Amino acid sequence: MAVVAHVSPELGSHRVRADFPVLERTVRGGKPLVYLDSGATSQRPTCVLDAEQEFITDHYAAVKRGAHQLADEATEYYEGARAKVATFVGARQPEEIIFTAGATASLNLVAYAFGNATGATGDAARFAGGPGDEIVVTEMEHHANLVPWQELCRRTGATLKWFGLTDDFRLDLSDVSGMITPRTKVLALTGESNVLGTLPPVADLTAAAHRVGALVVLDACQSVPHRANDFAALDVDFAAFSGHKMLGPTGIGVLCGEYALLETLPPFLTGGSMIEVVYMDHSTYLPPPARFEAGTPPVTQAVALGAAVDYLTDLGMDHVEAHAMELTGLALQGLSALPGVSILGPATTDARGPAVAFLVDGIHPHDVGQLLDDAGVAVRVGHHCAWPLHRRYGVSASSRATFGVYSTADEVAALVDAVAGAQKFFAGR
Amino acid sequence: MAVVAHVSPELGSHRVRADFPVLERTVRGGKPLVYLDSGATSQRPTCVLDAEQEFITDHYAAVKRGAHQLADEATEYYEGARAKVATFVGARQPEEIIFTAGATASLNLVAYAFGNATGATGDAARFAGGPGDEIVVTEMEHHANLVPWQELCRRTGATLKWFGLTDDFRLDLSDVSGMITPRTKVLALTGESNVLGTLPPVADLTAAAHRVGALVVLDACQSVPHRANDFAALDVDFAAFSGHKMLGPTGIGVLCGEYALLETLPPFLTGGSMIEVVYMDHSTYLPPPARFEAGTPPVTQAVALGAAVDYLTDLGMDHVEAHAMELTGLALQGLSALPGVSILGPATTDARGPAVAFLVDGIHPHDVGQLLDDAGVAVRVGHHCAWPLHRRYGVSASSRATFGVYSTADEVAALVDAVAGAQKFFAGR
Amino acid sequence: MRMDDLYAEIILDHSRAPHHAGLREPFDAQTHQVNPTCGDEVTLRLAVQRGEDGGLAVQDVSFDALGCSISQASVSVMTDLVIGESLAHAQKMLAAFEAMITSKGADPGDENLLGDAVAFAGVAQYPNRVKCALLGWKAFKLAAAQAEVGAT
Amino acid sequence: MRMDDLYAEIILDHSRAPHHAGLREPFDAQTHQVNPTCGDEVTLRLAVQRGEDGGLAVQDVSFDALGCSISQASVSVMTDLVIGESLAHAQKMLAAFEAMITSKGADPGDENLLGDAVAFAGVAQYPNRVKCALLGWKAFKLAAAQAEVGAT
Ligand SMILES: Cc1ncc(COP(=O)(O)O)c(C=O)c1O
Ligand SMILES: Cc1ncc(COP(=O)(O)O)c(C=O)c1O
Repeated sequence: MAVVAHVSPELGSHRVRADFPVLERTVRGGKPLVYLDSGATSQRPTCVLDAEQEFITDHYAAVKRGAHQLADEATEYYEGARAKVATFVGARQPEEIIFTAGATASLNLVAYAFGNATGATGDAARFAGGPGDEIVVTEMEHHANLVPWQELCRRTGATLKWFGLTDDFRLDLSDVSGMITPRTKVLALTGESNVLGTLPPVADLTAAAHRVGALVVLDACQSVPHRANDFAALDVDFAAFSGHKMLGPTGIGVLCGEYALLETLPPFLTGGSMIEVVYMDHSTYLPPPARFEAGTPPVTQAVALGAAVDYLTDLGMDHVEAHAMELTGLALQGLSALPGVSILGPATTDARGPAVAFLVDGIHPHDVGQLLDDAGVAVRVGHHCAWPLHRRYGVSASSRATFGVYSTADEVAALVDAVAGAQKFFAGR
Repeated sequence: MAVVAHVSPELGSHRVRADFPVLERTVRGGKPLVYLDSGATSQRPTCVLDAEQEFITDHYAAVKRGAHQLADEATEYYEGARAKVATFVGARQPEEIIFTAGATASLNLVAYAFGNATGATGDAARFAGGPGDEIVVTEMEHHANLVPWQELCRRTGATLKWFGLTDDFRLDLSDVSGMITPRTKVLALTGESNVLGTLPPVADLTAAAHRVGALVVLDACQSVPHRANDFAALDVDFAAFSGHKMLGPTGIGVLCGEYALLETLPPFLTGGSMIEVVYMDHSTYLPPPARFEAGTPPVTQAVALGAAVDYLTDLGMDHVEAHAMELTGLALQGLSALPGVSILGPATTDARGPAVAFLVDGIHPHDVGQLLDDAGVAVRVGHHCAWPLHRRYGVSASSRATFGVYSTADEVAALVDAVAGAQKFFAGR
Repeated sequence: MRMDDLYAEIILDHSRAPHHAGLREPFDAQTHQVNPTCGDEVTLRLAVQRGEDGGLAVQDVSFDALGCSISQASVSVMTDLVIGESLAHAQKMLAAFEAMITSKGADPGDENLLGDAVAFAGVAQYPNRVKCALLGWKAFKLAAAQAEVGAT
Repeated sequence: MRMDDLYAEIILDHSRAPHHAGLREPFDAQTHQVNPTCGDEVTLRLAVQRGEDGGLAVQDVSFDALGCSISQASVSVMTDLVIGESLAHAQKMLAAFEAMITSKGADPGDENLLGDAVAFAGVAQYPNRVKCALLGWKAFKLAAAQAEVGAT
């Protein structure tokens, strides 16, 4: 395989890789691990583990409600993490950051809270939808940004509509004004397809949605880990993402919401720490972000996520993006050079992120994945939680390689070699 | 202070304390930390941190959906944790254990899933409630087991009723048959008050509820960390608890549900990994536990929780309980011996768990907590997320000491001394 | 090489030219199974007849499947095994196959009972392929249950 | 001793015998504030009058409060400070108090402006007491806003 190119010297370098101990592992009888599944979940650098561990062994206690020094310290760490995340994604103020259990929980929060506005009077009424109202999604959504809206429609009687996809793996924008209309209450779309890599024109569609008074919910799961984000500038109303895809821990996600909207949005999960006053027969609720953080939050995970944000910031998000896109270019080039291999997604790095899904003629993706795994190359196979997208392109599954800050050009070459090897294996028997 | 008693030799011993590095800390200018806030959140032993760290640095990947060795390993760890927790609480099978973000999330899961049964036909209809139906709670509930039911009633039109409390800090059971009637759909109650320590007669009330066809939801947050549990024998339909109160991490909780019920319960959070088939306009859902674990679950937290369960099992839950109750006895005795100090809860260890809330005549609990903190003694002050309970007893707040496996009789003595010191401080100035 | 074991020749042969593929008439039960993680599906038809001993026997099985080589080959091999057998014996094979495939390698499979299906023993080493190998067998299990109910 | 600073004599005195406690007539605005973590509450009444310069002035403040010594003393000291002052000046004191108390100790408070209220500077070291010290001041802030609206 002739895959040669310049990759930012720092990322993917030995120095960066040394921060991720799991990369030293071998699999399947001594093969070096080639981890190309970072789009599903990323590995965690030692500094993130250390930050969490230090916090736990030195400052851990219940946040927000203690009357002792440890509780004060824990609260300060927790709120410090909120501020770090806010800066990282361009929130207008830390209070726009709500810590949740993950992106799926964040998106469900929005959908359920909108549903809880049903019958509301006053400011919350703008979130309510019912028969005659429309929620618009796209055919490239991850199930996490599709099924909650299906369920909201089922509960409220609103109608679900969606932007289709074109044969060249883009959103079909031929009838934007027919899709986003005065009946539109919500536009929920991904910032970057986790299969195709496609970047939809979020800013334009947000502007179109705002012109008709609709709210915009961005699934930023795939875009936050790879590039600098400025949600305030993008003007989306809500954005959701997960810690575990951005070098942080599982068990934590974020919902970033415009504060003025959060202020009037009804609560979703209820319980401790989100209430103002509780009587047996009714309760009142705190302002955001507390209103949306019922119960004990993912405290130590927030601290770890803060450390992940620091790490990414130190690397520089422009470098992170450049590195991911260089590897993407190499993978697109290397894979499509193999006869019988086709890319499920745009063939160039234009308006595209670093998810490279592909199909191998005559070999089911699961079998491709198996052979790759045997060669030490870890990719994901299946529908990647985007089943309608796969159906649209007439397949039930694909194989997908995704990259992290620790991924290298050599690993891309190993991927391409392994795919060629899989072809040879099945052809030869 | 004459506080002398026999405490199980192992628990609270130097050997156990050495497992919790934070206990070596000093606070407020060099005072040894006396951490008596384990009922809010417990500290984590090194083995739990290590188990999580080892998993992350050696086996971490996306669970349930990978086609590579690391993903297989991660899935095995994750499902192994499920099996450990199932055994620990006496679930009938591992599939009765659903990992959530915390107890609050678990209780909201049940309340929202019940709400999602509205209008259902078939087996799910039994979860639906509306006008004329009743949900019964108690006046001693934590907000997490009260507000979600208030909200469910608001959404469905069902009526909320509650068992009151007696002057001697017990559930008022003078009219059980008037409270639990054929109109009762749900009985939601705590296994142990996080303020009073009171243990309600869960088995009896469960039997009464089942006789009228009602479902029983147990808030087991406070009982799981301190004693052996057998939910199957107790016959409750659902039980919720949190990892962070049982030596495990934040960011994870459990809902344990009877499998036959879980099988017909509608989903709550929707998204990836809980679907069977997804089309743009509708989806179908997997059987439990997958149906209730949308998105990337708290994978590493589950592994850590499994390690916490191992640690507690090694200590022996009978020892854990005996230790906690010995300290509780010492605290009750020591505190109530102080003139002007009264216990908010039963004065003896009879039918009681290890939460010791108290009031000091003439000194607001916040001021008590402040003086204790200054002496290095960390307790919680406020309403402890049980505001109606406090209102019932004519106070807005209390101070509360709670114990962990690492707590010692000396620490209880330090608490009593510090309370006496606070009285002296305010009396003398 | 491990892959040679997993993808034994007999498995590749069946996956390339599955036996009894294509849905056929008549049938007494039809089931549909999907593998939700990878989107593989199988539709399976079962025709039964009353045997000499009064019990039900498998007269015919046909299927339409979309999926990886393991799932395709597995359902194909199964049809060869169960057609012509009593339903009771087919269910015994089913249980033995499931035990083998979920044994993580501990159970190599009883060749007398499972015949060619022991070629799938290697799948047990790959937890995420277990569902692939079981897909068709689960469809058959459900169809058999339906047919039993229908015949009474 | 740190506690002697936090609970300065003036704070204890005010908490034991708060000035202007007990709700009084007449009033132009009434507000209610709670501290959701500890259940402390204050109900506060404000009476204003038009001053010589045409601006509003604080004619009277009275309150009913339930809470810890810090919150009781704080609202009491505040009433002493603001009664008789122009609303504009009272709001300036309010801002200065809030700045001091949330400064984590960096801002000792301007004694010329805040008088006895600088005794609360020590609270800034205890983040969880900040809300206690601010409770009454927040109630006043809201009441002042109401009175301003009512007066126009
Ligand atoms: C685009 C997209 N949206 C949503 C999700 C769901 O994130 P999580 O599983 O962390 O909740 C993912 C990740 O699987 C994703 O890639
Ligand atoms: C009795 C009880 N129920 C529910 C909860 C809520 O648990 P969490 O905050 O972990 O969701 C707690 C802990 O605060 C509790 O003590």
